[in-house]
Formats: sequence, structure tokens, C-alpha cells
Amino acid sequence: MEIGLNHYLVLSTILFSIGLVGVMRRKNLLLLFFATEILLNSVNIAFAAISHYYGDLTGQMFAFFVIAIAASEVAVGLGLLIVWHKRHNNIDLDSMSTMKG
Amino acid sequence: MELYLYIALFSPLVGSMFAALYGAKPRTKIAGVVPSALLITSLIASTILLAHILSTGEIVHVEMMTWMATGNLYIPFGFIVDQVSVTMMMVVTLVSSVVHVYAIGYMDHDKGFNRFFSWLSAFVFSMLILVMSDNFAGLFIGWEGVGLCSWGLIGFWYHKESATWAANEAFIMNRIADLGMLIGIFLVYWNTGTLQYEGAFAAMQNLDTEILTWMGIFLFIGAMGKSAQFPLHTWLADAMEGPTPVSALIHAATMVTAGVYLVVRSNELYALIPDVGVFIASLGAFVAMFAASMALVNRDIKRVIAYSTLSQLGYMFVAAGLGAYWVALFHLMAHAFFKALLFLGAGNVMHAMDSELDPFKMGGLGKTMKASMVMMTLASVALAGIFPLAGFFSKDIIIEAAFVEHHFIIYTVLLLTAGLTAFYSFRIIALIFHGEERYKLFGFHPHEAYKFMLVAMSPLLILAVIAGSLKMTYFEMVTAVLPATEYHLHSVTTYWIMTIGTQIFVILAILYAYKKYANSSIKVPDGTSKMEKSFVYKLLINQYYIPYSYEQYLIRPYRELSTIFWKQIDMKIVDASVDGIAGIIYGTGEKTRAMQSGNLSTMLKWMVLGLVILLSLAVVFGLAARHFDEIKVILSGLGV
Amino acid sequence: MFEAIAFYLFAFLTTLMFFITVTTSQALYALTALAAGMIFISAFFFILGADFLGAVQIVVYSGAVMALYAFGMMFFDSTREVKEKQGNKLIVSGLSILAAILVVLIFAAPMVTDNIVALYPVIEGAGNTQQVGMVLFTKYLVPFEVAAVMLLVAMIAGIVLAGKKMDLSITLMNDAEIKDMKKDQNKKVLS
Amino acid sequence: MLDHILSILIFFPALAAVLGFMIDKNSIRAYGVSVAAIEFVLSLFLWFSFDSSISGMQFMEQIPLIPSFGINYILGVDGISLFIVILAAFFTMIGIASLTDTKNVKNMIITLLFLQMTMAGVFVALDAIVFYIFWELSLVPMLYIIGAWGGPLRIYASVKFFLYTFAGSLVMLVGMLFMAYFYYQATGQWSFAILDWYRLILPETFQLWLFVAFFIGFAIKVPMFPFHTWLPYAHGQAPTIGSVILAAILLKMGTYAFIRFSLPLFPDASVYFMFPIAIISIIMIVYTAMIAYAQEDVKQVVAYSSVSHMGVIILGTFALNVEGITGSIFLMIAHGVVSGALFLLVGVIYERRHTKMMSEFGGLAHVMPRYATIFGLMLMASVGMPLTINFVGEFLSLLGFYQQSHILTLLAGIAIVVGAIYMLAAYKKMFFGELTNEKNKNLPDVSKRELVALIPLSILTIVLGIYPTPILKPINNSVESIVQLMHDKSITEEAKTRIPNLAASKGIEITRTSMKEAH
Amino acid sequence: MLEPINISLESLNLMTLSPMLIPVIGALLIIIIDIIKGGLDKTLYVALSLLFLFMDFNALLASATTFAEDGTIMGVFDMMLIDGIAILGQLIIVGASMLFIPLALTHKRFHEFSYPEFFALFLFMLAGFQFMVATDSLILIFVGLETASLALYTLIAMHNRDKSFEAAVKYFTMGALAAGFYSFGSMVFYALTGSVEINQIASVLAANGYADMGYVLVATAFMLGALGFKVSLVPFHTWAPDVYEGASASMAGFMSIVPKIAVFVVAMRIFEFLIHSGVVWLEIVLYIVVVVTMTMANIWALVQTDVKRMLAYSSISHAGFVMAAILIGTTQSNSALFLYWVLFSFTNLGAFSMLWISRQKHLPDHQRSDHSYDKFAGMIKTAPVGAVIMGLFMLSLAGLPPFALFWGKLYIISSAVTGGYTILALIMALNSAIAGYYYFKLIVYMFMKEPVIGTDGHMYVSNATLALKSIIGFAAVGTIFAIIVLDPVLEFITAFVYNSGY
Repeated sequence: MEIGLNHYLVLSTILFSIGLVGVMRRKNLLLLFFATEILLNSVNIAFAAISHYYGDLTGQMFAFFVIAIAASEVAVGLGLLIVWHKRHNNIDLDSMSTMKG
Repeated sequence: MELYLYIALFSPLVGSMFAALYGAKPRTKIAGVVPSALLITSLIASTILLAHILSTGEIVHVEMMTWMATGNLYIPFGFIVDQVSVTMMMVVTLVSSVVHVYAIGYMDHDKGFNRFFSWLSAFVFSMLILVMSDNFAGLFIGWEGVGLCSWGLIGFWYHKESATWAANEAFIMNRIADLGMLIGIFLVYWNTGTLQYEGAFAAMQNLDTEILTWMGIFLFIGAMGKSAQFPLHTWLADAMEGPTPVSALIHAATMVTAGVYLVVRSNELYALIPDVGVFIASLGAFVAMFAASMALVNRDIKRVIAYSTLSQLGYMFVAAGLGAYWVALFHLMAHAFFKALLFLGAGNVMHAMDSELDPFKMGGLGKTMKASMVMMTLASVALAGIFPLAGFFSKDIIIEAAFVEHHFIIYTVLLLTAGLTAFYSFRIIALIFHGEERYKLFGFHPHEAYKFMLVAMSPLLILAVIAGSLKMTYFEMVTAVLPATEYHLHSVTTYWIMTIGTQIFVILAILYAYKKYANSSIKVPDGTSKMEKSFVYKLLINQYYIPYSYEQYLIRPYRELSTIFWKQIDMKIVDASVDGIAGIIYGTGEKTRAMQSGNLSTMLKWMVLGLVILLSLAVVFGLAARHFDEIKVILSGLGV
Repeated sequence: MFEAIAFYLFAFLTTLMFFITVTTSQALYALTALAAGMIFISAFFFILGADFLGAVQIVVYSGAVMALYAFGMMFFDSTREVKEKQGNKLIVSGLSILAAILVVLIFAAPMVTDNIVALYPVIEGAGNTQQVGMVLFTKYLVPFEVAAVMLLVAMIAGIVLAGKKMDLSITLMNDAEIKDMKKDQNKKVLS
Repeated sequence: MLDHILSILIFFPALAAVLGFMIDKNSIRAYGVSVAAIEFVLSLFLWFSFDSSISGMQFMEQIPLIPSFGINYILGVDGISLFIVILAAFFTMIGIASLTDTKNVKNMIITLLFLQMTMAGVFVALDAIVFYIFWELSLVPMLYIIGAWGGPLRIYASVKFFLYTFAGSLVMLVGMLFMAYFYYQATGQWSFAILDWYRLILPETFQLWLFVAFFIGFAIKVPMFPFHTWLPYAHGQAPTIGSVILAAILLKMGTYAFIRFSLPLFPDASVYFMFPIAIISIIMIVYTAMIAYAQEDVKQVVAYSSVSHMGVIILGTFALNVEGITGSIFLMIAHGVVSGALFLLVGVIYERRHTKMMSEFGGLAHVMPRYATIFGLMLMASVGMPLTINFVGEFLSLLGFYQQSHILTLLAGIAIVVGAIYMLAAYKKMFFGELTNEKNKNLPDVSKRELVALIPLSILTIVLGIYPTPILKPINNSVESIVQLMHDKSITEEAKTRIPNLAASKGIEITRTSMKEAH
Repeated sequence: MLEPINISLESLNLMTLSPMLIPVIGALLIIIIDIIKGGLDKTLYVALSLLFLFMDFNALLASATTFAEDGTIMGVFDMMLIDGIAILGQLIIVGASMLFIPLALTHKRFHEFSYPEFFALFLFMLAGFQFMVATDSLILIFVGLETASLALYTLIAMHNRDKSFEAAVKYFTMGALAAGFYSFGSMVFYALTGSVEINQIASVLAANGYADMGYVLVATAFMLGALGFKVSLVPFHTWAPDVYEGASASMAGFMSIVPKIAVFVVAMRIFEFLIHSGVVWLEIVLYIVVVVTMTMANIWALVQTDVKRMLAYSSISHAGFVMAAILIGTTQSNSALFLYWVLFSFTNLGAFSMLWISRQKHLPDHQRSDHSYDKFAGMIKTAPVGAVIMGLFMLSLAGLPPFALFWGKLYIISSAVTGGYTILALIMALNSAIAGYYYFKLIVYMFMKEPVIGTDGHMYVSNATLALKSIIGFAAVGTIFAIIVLDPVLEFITAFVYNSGY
């Protein structure tokens, strides 16, 4: 059977949802960041697939920039985690709720 | 003549203001003398006007200035002195002059002497405005003005709870009636386009009877208040809390007759609606009897006289209602004289008895107060309608008129009332001046009033005696403006039988009163006698329980309702709903702020939830798109 | 046929790996699963003919990002088991599954793609990398440069945040303390 | 000078207020009084130069503000607004003059001067947005006066006052925007100028909705039942001067706005809503009068009495004939004078005893005869005694409405009864009876400073009661033109019959401008 | 084989890049200066930044002139799109930044300003925002947005205290999720149309007659989530209060203005064509979101005890208010959006600056947060001028005429009325009334309460320097006298918006 664009889109959606699960359930910030990577990667698959099926390079471009963005986010995210960890010696997000209301 | 008109009108005002200047200062004679002198000036001016009218028959009509003018409404301060108003002016200025002079003596020791004269003169001014105005609005000014002065004077001794209560009661009750009056005025304006008597009455000739009836009714409601007709009568008896000169002037001679004056003044209106006239007459007859009955047993001389006034007002309304306007006015005049005299006499007695009002505690005062006794007796005779005193001429003619007009029930009632009148008048005369000197038991030391007070009263005495002789002159004068109906029985025999019969009936009543109350066995009632326990006595002494029921069923519910309105409705419903809305908004905030738990995980969940909601809406919409048209209709309602 | 098998195989593998990533309680497992997943994704890229992308994926993710994360994990000592207090799991899974179902529901429908014109068509005969290069340095030159700026920003941010200067907070110090600190620094410079 | 007298009237006090910051605390009172006096003289000068035979706007000024959106600074005064402007200046003057020692007197006077600016602005603005600006801005100084110098509940009271009126006026703002939009649709140009709007004939349904939108804003300000509950709190907590100005001027904004906006803009809707509003007015009159009777605090009596009187004003306004509207405008002035004076009087006793509970008093007439006299005078004015200022307005208002409905007028007329009840009861409780309370035995009578405020008011009360013509005439002329405008604009049969056609009956020539139909 | 591409330099329109390049160059210069000579004072960097901002502003004015003459300019392979709304957006971004940067010159020393990198990052961030608004391509929007966001996270964290780290982490994490939404949304659009350029997407969708409505809706939903997060629409707003609280007051003020206007421009580009094409779903959803955002944010603001948090919620509410303009989608409403935001910038930045100058380093015992209401109690007695100015900003925020924001509200509500959204207009009006409550709460505290014992007026200006005072003065003057310049501004905005086809 023919693998069509919709297959890839569905796969992408499923992976995206897995990412959402991770984002919502992870309490360890580092692991939470993993989940955000999943989100971006799932979209990349779809971009590449669309690009392939339409014979258009724009999708690959988008995916390329998404990868770049993901990488930058890692840098900043880790930076933030390091400062937090230096102060509090944990990266548990439950400890971050001094501000509320 | 205009100058005299203005003098007559404004001298009391000047007097009032003069006295007011001394208002906050200690008592000074001059504050009493000057207003009195100014009033006498006013009296003289009125007399000149009277002479002028008598001699020439010309009506003096001036328009001082515009008061209100807007749209089609034009109300000037216009004054008219015609035969009717000059009669009233004479009565008012004369009685008030007498009362003023009398009060100089009567109020001699009172702290509020200056204030008293200020109010009293202001009252005269208002009354003159009332009678001299040439339009309904001006009448209303006077109408309210006398009400105000009456309030000030009834509550003159403001430290007394009963006095201030009575003052407020009088004012408020009058206000209720004034509302009717006001509505009457509105009716007149919107139907005739003017409030000037002349124009209004002219225009009324062409109006529907229904509208005229309403006009007549509403104006009469106004009259009922001022003249204390049932059911707005209770204030008059309570008004006796005021100083006695006030009672004499306001609550006997002048103000209370304003209602009669109004009906007389509007005779052209009432002539068009005889049905209302009959109603007025019936009510008058009822009040005459009703008031007289209460006077029979009352133990307060001023109240007895007040009821008597009420009763006589009933007579006047009978006359006015039956179209005998000149008769009503004549009785008004005559009544003013003898009733004022009676009150002033009562004032002398009170003065002598340290403000004691219970006649049972007096008795035998005739010995020390001869002059007062003579005056009061004569006034009572006049009141009873014994020939040849004033009452005979004015009152009997009313009874005759009722007979002639074939209102036999009214006639009968009036006749009976005449007997009652005689009885209660002489009951108090007997109790006060005759019999045992019961006052000694209570340690009173009565003395006759000042000479000048007695002198001041003498004009009234003279008029009470001779007023009857002026009847024909008067008749000729006023019939120039009022319908000149003569009330003569067709048969001379019947006339004589009736007249003499009435006289004998009245005299018998007087004698019975003397027999019952002038003897030495009278004791101060202590509530034990058989009569006092009877139902009728209780009914009468409690004024048919009307004040009680007013208190119980009107005043108290009003007070309670007010409190409920305030505490329950205004605070707990109206205000609380406003606060409630604010509270709900604030409470929503307090409850939902937990959404912002500060936990990152929750925040992320909210975001995903938002997304899911958006997605589900998308799916729902996809389904709904099939029913797009219907939905669009609904949405257009939302303003989308 | 080969394509279908490859697709399903890698689809299964990526899904599994990512599933492990988000569910395992061992940070190390998660990291490893993530890295594996990334590599499997690059397989898709190759299948779809996006060779350049596939290479970038492996280099950037498996090389750089994973290395960073691994470093981070050592720093945070997260290899130990992470205790994660879980709130309501129903909400988490419910929301995600709902989201998936909703999107899939829509994606199940075929698209109308008649009007789609490839703006930057894949040219037969040229290598993917070449083609990407052509587009990247013409049309997407500006985003590319901006991405460079972004990476610079990320670098500066990383340096600043992880730097030593953040250890002392001037924000929380009063004036006297700041003066002392300055003195200390000068001393260090002198000595 | 005459060309810009209205701007001067508005901005002179504001400028003076800004300069007031420089002035020393001890001299500020003299400064305030003189500024207010100058303002008052200016307003009198305005009256003097006012041509009362002209029915339209005078001293018009126009400066474009946002011409592309149709917002212009347009001012003008006619018979309707003239006297309220004068009254505002007058009350500011006597308010400052009679200001007894309060803390922060400087802030108070500066605030009052700002308030004066907004009050003048509201009544002379002829552009809806400019009107709205002053309308809203007037809330701020009042908020501050109540909130900073008020009683124990002052913050609740001031915030309630502010939010309530603010919410209402925002709805009104939406109405204004709609109105401008309709004008735009009809003419292709934006305009917020009221005189432009006057030329617009709207379909009845639009009129109804817009009328409601404006009504909410105005009704809360008036305040009309059931939106009145902020008023007792505001009055109860406000310092004397705040109550005086609130009652005398600020409440009049609502009733003035009815005449300036609602009637001429929406004649058909006015007729449509005439009876519902009349019923609300009657509820206001009777219900609040009864509540006033139940009060224990004399200031609350006066406060509720204000609501009751405002009912009569509204009733007169919705008589939709010359007599009624003229009467209601006159009653605005009258009520301003009388209620202002009553609040001043309450302030006098509060100053001495620091309580407003009537049970604390009784027999005050013994120790304070002058006070009792002036109070009595104002009381009688308040209950509508003829020859006092109130009577003229009340009489005309009721007279006017009688043309529309007999029975409702009869019910509304109960005002004169219930008004007497609570006023006399309050007076009795305070002044009559024996002097029982020890603390009242040595109260000083009204002082000279207090008399400075009270005597002019007393004189006004009587003089204008006897000779209202100088005020009635200009009002009458302007009202006639408004009534004629309404008649001409109205589209329904009912409105045509309800609103008298003066041109036919009196031959009044109104300059007819071409009217435009909105679609 | 690939053809070599010949492109003339003129056709690239490189001038379109100049406004963005200026801050980038500025940032690089700052870094280079720091490398050459460290330890220079912050005043230098402030001045440098200001200088570059001025140049940027001038470049924008030049673009504006060009736009006024020639209309929309495309540049650099049609990647750059300089149309009216791009210019307006950038003008607001740069203008507000010029007001923000001097706030670094505080009297007290704060951690972030000791870094030259702070200023560099700031300028990079601006460049990111400017790229974001000046393009039609979803890719460049994404990259610009992320550049700016990453810089912003860092700037927040650099305040260097626990709350600011917490704020930065929260913002960052949620931002990453939003980035996921954004890329997914873009992906669906791409799948639908084969393009990532908005006008291209629009034309393809129009040509299809929106046949794949389901896909469009999914894309829109994800986009709404992503952009809604940035402009803090409920329920994507949860970061806002915490981040505002954690960041320094000046940064919070900045955040309430600049990132949002950038996103509004993007939202306008993406949503307007959908709304105009009759995607009723979007209209309904936006309607709901706007109403909920306005109302709920107001309600939450009511119950706050800290002024800064209150202002955070109020900013959310204002964002909802402005989002309504996009929903209405007429030229008038879109102009109203910019007008509103210009006026809002003055007022809100002024308000936050007032908080900034009263910032204490250590809280006294009775004070629970940086800017609790209690802190301002009785301010009129101890610092009257400050209280009056703060009151002024509050009045303006509440929409009291004739202060700046009133005109914005007036114009937006008017556009709702004109656009036929009567109910919305009423809701907006009533929300202003609710908002009145919490703004007035502060006024009540300042003017009507007694000062807390032991506070003197100095506390309220403890952080003030001439620079800060001038900024506040400038904001205050702008707030009061907005009416004077309103007409030309409105005409300018309307012309630009109209000529951009919105």
C-alpha cells in the first residue's frame, strides 16, 4: 500500500502528542526540555514529507530552521537550568512556585 | 384705590417682617404694637375699599408683576378686590386686628412674643393673598402660606410634643388636600388655558360636564383640607395646642373658612355641576352633625369650640353646595365674629386658670370674670342662632335654604344640629361660669383679663350682636357677583312656624344645658359615672375612634413600611444586588485565581487545554458548517 | 513496498523511543531514547530524499544537542532516579490523546492539493544539498543570517547565564557590599 | 473676551488650581475664595452678556481636536445651561468661603477648583466627547473629596460612587459612538457635535436602543431608582462641601443631559419611554421619600430627599412640553440651591457635635434660633412652599406632566405630601421638644462664616421664588426651540401628538435646518 | 542541473534591511567594545544603545517616507515586506525601546546593567522583533521571534534573583511549547498550500475556496495558541503575571508593550485574511477568546495584592482589548490597534517606571512583595508629586478622559460599533468599568489611606535619577496631552494601515 502524505501527517501528530504528554507530565526540567525537542522534531518529519510530496524545498528549509532554533533553545535552556541549579541544587519544577495568584 | 389695595395687602407683611427682626431678641412690646398698628392700617384700607365698592360698585383689579410665565402659562401676581374678596378682607383684617391687640396682652409673658407676632402677621398677609388673588395660583400661594403659618403657630410652643405633633399633623393633612387642589388647578389650566378666574370661568362654560365635575371635585378636596371636612378633620381639634389667639384667628375665623371661600369664589364652576354641589352640601350637613356630636361630651373648652367651628363650617358648605353662595359667605362672616369672640373669651378663661382647659375644673367663674362671661354668653347665643344676634340671620337662612331646595334630610340634620349646637355651647358656659366654684379644689386664682384685651374684643362683640342687621346691605353688595337667589318660603305661615319652632327648639336645648350643668352637683368626672361608661359616650369622647384608627392604620403602617423600604428593600435588595454583582465579580476572581497556581506544570497544562479546546471547537465547527445557515441567524444576534 | 515497510518500521521505532523518553523514570534512559529517536527521524529524512536535512539532524541533534544534554545531566547529577510527583495522570494523557484524535480526525481527510505550485521545486538531477544550498542562500538568506544572530544570542545567553558573574547578585546587595565586592575584584587584578 | 468666555470659565479655575500648588497653606483659603469669586463674577458677566431673546446657542467656540474623527472642542451656552453654570460657580464660591477648618485645606481647595472646571465644562460642552470628558473627569475630584475627607466608610462610598457612575457612563459612551456612526452613515462624515446630531432623524428602533444606552448613563448619575443606592453612601460619607456640590451640581448633570441629549435626539423614544420613566420617577418620589422618613441620620434624610426631588425633575423633563421641561430645569436650579443649603446646614451641626444622628438632637431651636430659622426656611423650600424657589419648578414640572397623564401626575403629586412628612418629622426631631441632651445645651448659633454661605442662599430661595422670570424667560426660549425640534423630528404619530407643535400654536419660528434621514 | 542565478543588487532592495541591521551592528559594536576594554560604565552602553535606536528610528522614518510615496516595498528575494503595518509596528517597537533603555540608569545598582551583554542582547532582541514584523514569511517570523524571545528570557534572568530565574524558566518552557505550536501550525498551512508566505497561503486558500476547512482550522488553532501565548490571551496567559513579577519593573513594562505589538502585527497578517475570507470559526473563537481574556484578566487583577501583578493582569486585559481590533478587522479597527498601542506604551511604561523608581532592594517586614499596595498607602502625603503622576497613569489606564488611553479605547470601541459588533462594544465598555476598580484601588491607597508608619517620601523615588525622571515626565506629558497630537497620529496610522490593505 502506498504511503501518502497523510500517513506522515498522522505520524507527526502522534509524535507531537507524545511530546505534549512529556511537556505536561515531566517535573524534571531537563526531561521536560526533551519533550519540547520531540515537539519540534515531530513537525520536522511532516515538513520533510510535505516537501517530498509536493516536490518543494520550502519544507526542508523550514525544518532546517526549526533544527537551528531547537539547538539555540537548548543552549539558553541549559543556561537557565545551570543558574537555577547553582542556587537551589535541584531542577525540579515543583520547587518553582514562589509566585502565584 | 390701588394704593389702598397695596396698603391693605402689604402692611401685615411689613408688620411681620418688623416683628421678625426682633425674632431672636428678647421680648419687646414694640414687636407686638407695630404689627397691630399696621394691621389696623390694613383694616382701614380695607374699609376704604369696602366703601369704595359699596358706593361705586367698581371692582379694583391690579396686576403687580409676572410671577411665572412659560409656554402658554402666564401667572401674574394679580389682585382683585370685588364684593366677595372685600367681604373676606374685612373679616380677616378686622378679626386679626382684634386678635393682635388681644394677643399683646395674652402673650405678655411668653418668651416667643416677638416670634408670635411675626407669624401672626405673616398669616394675615397669606390670608389676604388668598382672598385677594385674581387667579388660582395666587390663591394657592395664600393657601399654602396660611398652612405654613398655621404650622408655625400651632407648634408655637415647640417644646411641647403635643403641639409640634399637632402642627405637623395639620400641615400634612392640609398637604394631602392641597394635592387635590393642585390637581384641580392643573385641570383648570389644561382645559381652559389660563388660571385667571375671569378667563378660566369664562372658558368653563363650554367644557364637558365630566371635566368640570373632576375640576369641582379636586378643588373641593383642597377645600376639605383647609376647612377640615371629614375625613380630614382631625387636625383642627389637635390644632388647639396653639395659643388661643391663634385658634381664634386661624382656626375659627379665617383660615378654616378658606375652603368655603374657594367654593364661593368658584361659584361659576359649581353652578355648572349641581351634583357635586349636592355632594358638598351633604358632606357639610354630615360634618355639621358629626362635629356637634363630638362637642357634646368633650372636656376641653377649646376643643369644644373647635368642634363647633367644624360644625359651622359644615353649615357653610351646605349653603355653598346648595348654591346659596351669598348665604355661605354671610354665615362665614357672622361666624367669624362670634366664634373669634368665643375663642378670645375662652382665652381669657385659660389665662385666668393657668391654661387649664377642663371646664369641669372651673365653675362659678362668672363672679370674678363678669365681662368675659357676658361676652362668651353673647357669643354663644349668637352661635346658637337666637334672634336678633348674628347667628340667627345667617344660620337660619341656611336651614331655610335646605328646606327650600327640597333637601329635607339635610334640613332635618341641620335642624337637629342647631339644637346640639345650643346645647354644647351652653354646656361649657354653664360649666365655666356657673355652678360651684370647683376650681378652688385645684388651687387656681382666677382673675379678669387686662382691660385693653376686653376693649379689643368689644368690636367683635358688637358685630356678633348687630351683624344680622347688615344682611340686606351685604346682600345687595355681593349679589353683584354672586347668584342672587332669595330663599323665601312660599308660605309666610310656614316661615313663621319654622322660624319660631327652631328658636324654641334651640332655647329648650340651652335651658336643658343649664339645667344639667349649672347646678351644684357637678363633679369632675372620674370615669365612674354611668354615662361615661356608655358606648355612645366613649365613641364621642374618642372622636369616633378616628384619630386612633388614623394612628393605627395609616401612620404606623406608613412608618413601618418606610422602615421596611429602607432596611429590607433598599438595603437588602436594591443595594445588595449592586454589591452582589460586585461581590460575584470579586468572588469569581478569588475562586479562580487558584488557576494561577504558580506551578509550571499546571501552566503548561492550561496551554494544552486551551489548544485542545480550540481544536474541539474546530471539529464542532466542521460539523456545524453543515448547518451553517441556521447558525448564522443566531450569530447575527450576537453582533458577529 | 519498501517505502511502506520502512515507514512503518521507523514510525514504530520513533514512537517507541519518544514514548520511552517521556515516560521513563530514568533520566539516562530518556536521554538515550531521545537520541535514538532523533536518529530514527533522520531515517525518515533520508527516505523522503532530504539528505541534507538528514545529515544536519544527525550532526546537530545526536552530535551537539545530545552532547549538551549529556553534559547537563552530569552537571545536574540527574542520573539518579527522578522522583516526579504526578498530579492527575488522566488529565495529562486525556488532553494529549484528545489533541491527537482531534488532529488525526481532520488529517484523515485527504487534502485538495490542486492549486499547489511548488515555488522552489526539487530539480531532478541535482543533489539535495546543492538544491538546499541554492535556496538557502537566495530566498532564505535573510532567515539564515538571522538564525546566525539567533545562535549568537543563544551563545551569549549561555555564557552569561552560566558564567561566574551570576554567582553574586548585585541586585540583592546593598551599596556597601557592592563596594566591597569591587575592592575584592581590584585586589585580584592587582595580585 | 466674550468670544472665549466659556473657555475662560472652564480653564481659569483649572489654571488657578495648578498655580494653587505654589501657595502657602495659610493663604490658600483667601486664594480659593478670590479665584472662585472671579469665576462667579465671570459667570455673572456671561449672564449679563447673554441675549435671552435668542433661543439657540450663544458664545459658541469651536476648535478642531480630532477632525478626522469628528471630535471638536465646541462650546456654547443657552438658556438651559446658563444658570447651572452660574450656580456651579456660585456654589464653588460659597463652598470655599464657608469651608470650615479641615485638614489638608490646600488639597481641598485645589480639588474644588478642578471640580469647578469640570462642572463648567459639562454644561457648556456641545460636543459629545468633550461633554463626556468633563462628565467623567468630574468624578475624580469628587472621588478624592469623599475618599480623603469623608467619614469612616469613605473608601467604600467613594469607590462605589465612582464605579457605579463610571460603569453607567461607559454604556453611554457606546451610545455616543453609535450615534456618531449613524451620523457618519447618513452624511459620510464623522461628527460628535450635538448640534449636528440634532439634525439627524433616526428610525424608531435605533432611537429606542440608543435611548436606553444614554439612559443608563444618565439614570445612574441622576440617580434614578433603582440605581440610586450609591447616593446615600456618597452623601453620608462625604464632607459637607462634597455633599453640597454633589447635590447641587453634580446630580444635575444627569437631568441636564436628558434634556440636552435624550429628548432632542430621540423624540420618538422619549415618547415611547415616557410612561415607564414616569413610573420610575414616581417610585423615586414616593419610595425614597418614605425611606427618608425612616432615616436616623439627618444627612441621609436630605440625601434621600434629593433622590425624591430628582424624581420630580425627571417627571417634568418627560412631560415633553414647554411647561414641564422649563419647570424641570428651574427645579434643577432650585433643588441645587435648596439641597445645597440643607447640606450646608447639616454641616453646621455636624461641625459642632460631630454626629448627624437625629436622636442626639432635639430642642435645638432653644439654643440655635437663627439656625432653626434658616433650616426652617430651607425645609419649607424643600417641601415646595409657594414663593420659594422650589415651588416654581415643582409646580411647572407637575403641571407639565399633567398634560400627558392625569393619574400619574396625581401619584407623583404625592411628593408634596410625603416630602412634608419626612422633612417635618426630621425638623421636629431636631429642633422641637425639650432640650434634653446635655451636650446640646451650649451650642453656639450659626457663625458669621456660615452665614456668608447661608444668607445668600436664603435670599436666592425667596427672591427666585417670588420673581423667577429672569431665569424662566431664557430657559423658556431655549426649551421652546427644543420642543419644536422634537416635534419636527418625531416620526411616529404618537410622538407628533404628544409633543406639542409650538410653531402651529404660537407661531414660533425655529430656524429649520435640513434634516437628514439615517438608514 | 542547477542554473546559476543572476540577481541584480538593486532588485534586492537591501535598504529594506537597514532598520534591522542597525541594532545588530550596534549590538556587535557593544560586544566588541567590551572585548577591547572591559569594565566600562553602563552609561556608555545606554548612550550607545540610544544612539543606535535613534538611527534605527531614522531609518524607519526613511522607510516610512518611501512607503508613503511608493507603497509597499519587497526586498531581498521578497523575504522582507515593508508595508505600513510593518513600519508602524517597528516605530512602536523602537520608540518604546527608546523610552525603556534609559531606565537602566537607576540610582541603585542592579545586576543586569552591569553586563554590556545586556545591551547587546537587548539590541539583538529588537532586531528579532523588527524582522518578525517586517516579513511575510512564516520562517522569518519564527526565526525573528525566537531570536527575540531567547534574548528576552536571558534579559529577565539577568536580573539575578530567585524570582527572575523562576520567571525566565517559566517563560522559556512555555515559550518552547508555543514554538512547537507555531511550527505545527505553519506545517499545516504549508501542507495545505505548499507555501509559508502569508499572502501566498491566502491566495492559494482563496483559490481552493477553503475546501479543506478542517485543515485551515487546525492550522489556525495552533497559530492562535502560539500567538495567543505571546500576547497573553487566556488561557495561554499564565506566564504573564509570574514573569512580570519576576522581572524587574522596567523589563515588565517593556514586555507589556514591545513583544506584544510585534505579535499583533503578525496576528494581523495571519488572521485578517482568514476573517475576511469568512472563516466564521475564527471569528467566533476570537470573539470568545477576546471576551474571556478581557473579562477574566480584569477579574483576576481585582484580587491582586501587588501592584506589579495587578498591572500584569491589566496588561493581559489590554491585550484582549486590542485583540478585539483584529477580530473586528476593519481599517478603522486596525488603525485603532496601533493608536491604542502607541497610547498604551506611554501610559503603561510610565506606570511601570513609577514602580521601578520606587524599587527597594530589601523589603521591610510589613511589605510582602516588591510593590504591594500597602507600600503606596498615603503616598500623597509623603511624595505628592509621585502620587499625582502615578494617579495620572492609573486614570489613563482606566480609560478616563481626556488622558491618553481613553482615546484609544474610544477609537477601538467605535470601530467595534462601526464594524457591527455591538455586544462586543458593550462588553468592552463594561470591562473598562471593572478595570476601573483595581486602578482606583491604587489611587485609593495613595490618596485616601494613611501612610504605613515609618515610611518617608524618599522611598518612592529612591531609585530615581534624572534619566528616569525625564522618562516618567515624558510619559506623563504624553499621557496628559495626547489629545493635541492625536489627529495627525491618527491620520498617519490610518493612511499607513489603509495603504497596506488592512
